[in-house]
Amino acid sequence: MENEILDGKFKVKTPVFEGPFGLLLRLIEERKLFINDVSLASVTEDYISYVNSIEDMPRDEIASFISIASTLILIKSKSLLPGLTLLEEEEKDIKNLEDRLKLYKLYSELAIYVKNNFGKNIIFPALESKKSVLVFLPDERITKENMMLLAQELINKIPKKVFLPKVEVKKVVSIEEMIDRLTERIHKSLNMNFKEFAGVGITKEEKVTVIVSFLAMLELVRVGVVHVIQENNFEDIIINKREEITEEVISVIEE
Amino acid sequence: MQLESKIEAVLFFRNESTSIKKLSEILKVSKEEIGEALISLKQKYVDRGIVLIQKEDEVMLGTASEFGDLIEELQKEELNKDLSKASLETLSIILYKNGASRADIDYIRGVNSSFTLRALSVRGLVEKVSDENDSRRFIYKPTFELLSFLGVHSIEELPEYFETFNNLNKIKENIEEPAKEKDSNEI
Amino acid sequence: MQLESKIEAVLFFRNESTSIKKLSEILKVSKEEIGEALISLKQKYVDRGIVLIQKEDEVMLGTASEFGDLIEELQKEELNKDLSKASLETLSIILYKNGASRADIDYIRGVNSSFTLRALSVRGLVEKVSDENDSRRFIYKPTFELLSFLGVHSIEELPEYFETFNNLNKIKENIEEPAKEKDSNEI
Repeated sequence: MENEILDGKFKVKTPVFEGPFGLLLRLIEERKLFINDVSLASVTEDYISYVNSIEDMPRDEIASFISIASTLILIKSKSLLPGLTLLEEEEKDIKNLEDRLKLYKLYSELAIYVKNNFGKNIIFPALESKKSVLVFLPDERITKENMMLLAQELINKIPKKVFLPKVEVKKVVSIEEMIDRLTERIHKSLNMNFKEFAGVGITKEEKVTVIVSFLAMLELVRVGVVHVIQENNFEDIIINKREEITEEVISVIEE
Repeated sequence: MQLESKIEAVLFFRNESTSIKKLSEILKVSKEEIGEALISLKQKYVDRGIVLIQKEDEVMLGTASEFGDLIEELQKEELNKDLSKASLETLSIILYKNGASRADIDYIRGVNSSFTLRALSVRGLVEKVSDENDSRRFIYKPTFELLSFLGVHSIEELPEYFETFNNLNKIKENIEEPAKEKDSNEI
Repeated sequence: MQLESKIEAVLFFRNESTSIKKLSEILKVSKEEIGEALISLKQKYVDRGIVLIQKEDEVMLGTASEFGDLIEELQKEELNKDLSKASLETLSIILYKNGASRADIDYIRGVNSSFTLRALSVRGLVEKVSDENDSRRFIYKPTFELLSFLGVHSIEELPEYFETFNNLNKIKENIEEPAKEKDSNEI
């Protein structure tokens, strides 16, 4: 069943337009993982580089992708840095993301039934009877003025072309801002200046590189390639062999 | 068995008197088979609210005559009911666009207008005609009676007609674009 | 006995969805009696050309879904059977939750659904109604048109309908409901 909706539509690396959950679900299912914090952390880089590669997408759509990206980065950072304390709101976002994704998966699978049955065996109502008595029964409210006012009211009621989802736009406006915010956020709680290590991002691409390098560095810390000393949560992190690390990290990113 | 049910479905849907010849064409069986099926169908309708009425070669479904009073009351009620705001809105679109398809009206109102159109037709305010350009489409037009009730000889005499007509026609373009973009990209 | 036939006559004549309340007013019997008569009427329609479809406390008559192809050929107006991926997702939420607010739908889909909802409303597949529990909120519900297009007599006939409730409860145990803020973008 699942393959039907996946087949053709969600092919790997195809720049198909889809919502953030469709993309996330695809990345997780490609890896044959269940939906949880571990699998979400493992698809974070792919998700971010996909979002970074999107062009020609309406602003409100991009906003919904970015809002999810920032939650993913938090999940990733948390999984790599157990010492990182999250705000209550951040914890809530993380917990909700998992649940929302499960709900999305459930409904997108049910959507297959809708797709398969829609228009297949239609139940038709009877046509309008043609023999009905021909009468003319107007209403005193049908006047030239009322008709004009109603038509003009309809014209004014028409929604404007672009809808901006208020909530999500308020949270994040661009991927640059999101990354700035998170960099600042993680930097503060770790008291570590990784700008020195990964360079200062100015353009959108550079900023994305900063965060991706940072995540990659943390990954290396986790697997023990790099030795990081952090005495206390809020003290400086001392990274050993800084020169070499930079090269290693760069080669990881390039892969 | 099956044939009776098929006839029943066809008659119910068409909701008008239908010849046995027409039924035999639609269902691709002989007129004799239709005739036999009609006999057993009639028996099924004994003591029901719907009856099968046959007049020579023509058949149709109707309400049982014993409920005549009930139906008459319903008919009166339908005609005396006040027109809803939705119906009046729909009527204003039909007037100011000088005839509109259901799809046009639905687009402008943002909701489906089947029932409101029906209420307007029943009262003789609008009439449904085939679109000259596309026979599969229907256009709802104001009736002559409606125009004379409004005291105009032609649609153009309605207040601010040309401006409103243009604005209504612009709406469709505005709404259609983003909706289409979404559909084609997401499939 | 008689009551069933009367209901049948009323539904056939009105040719539109009718609430149980309305039927009880027209026929001057209690809603419970109407409910019972509807159950036996439904049984009479087994293996026939006409079916009774029910949505919450509204009912209407239609042609049996197994003759869908046959009737479709008689249908002159063009039917739109295309649904975008966004529409499919939105419909499955509205169907399997039996009504959902725009905030619910946006929350589950992770994207803004305004345009999709408008397009579905225009096609008459969903309708916007006031929330019974909170009149400031709106809920999008499945329409008869949607059930008819899916060929089901009631929403419970959808595949996996009851199983979905169980699955949902499993997920819901620890879920945060979406912020209940007023839909400012509501159309």
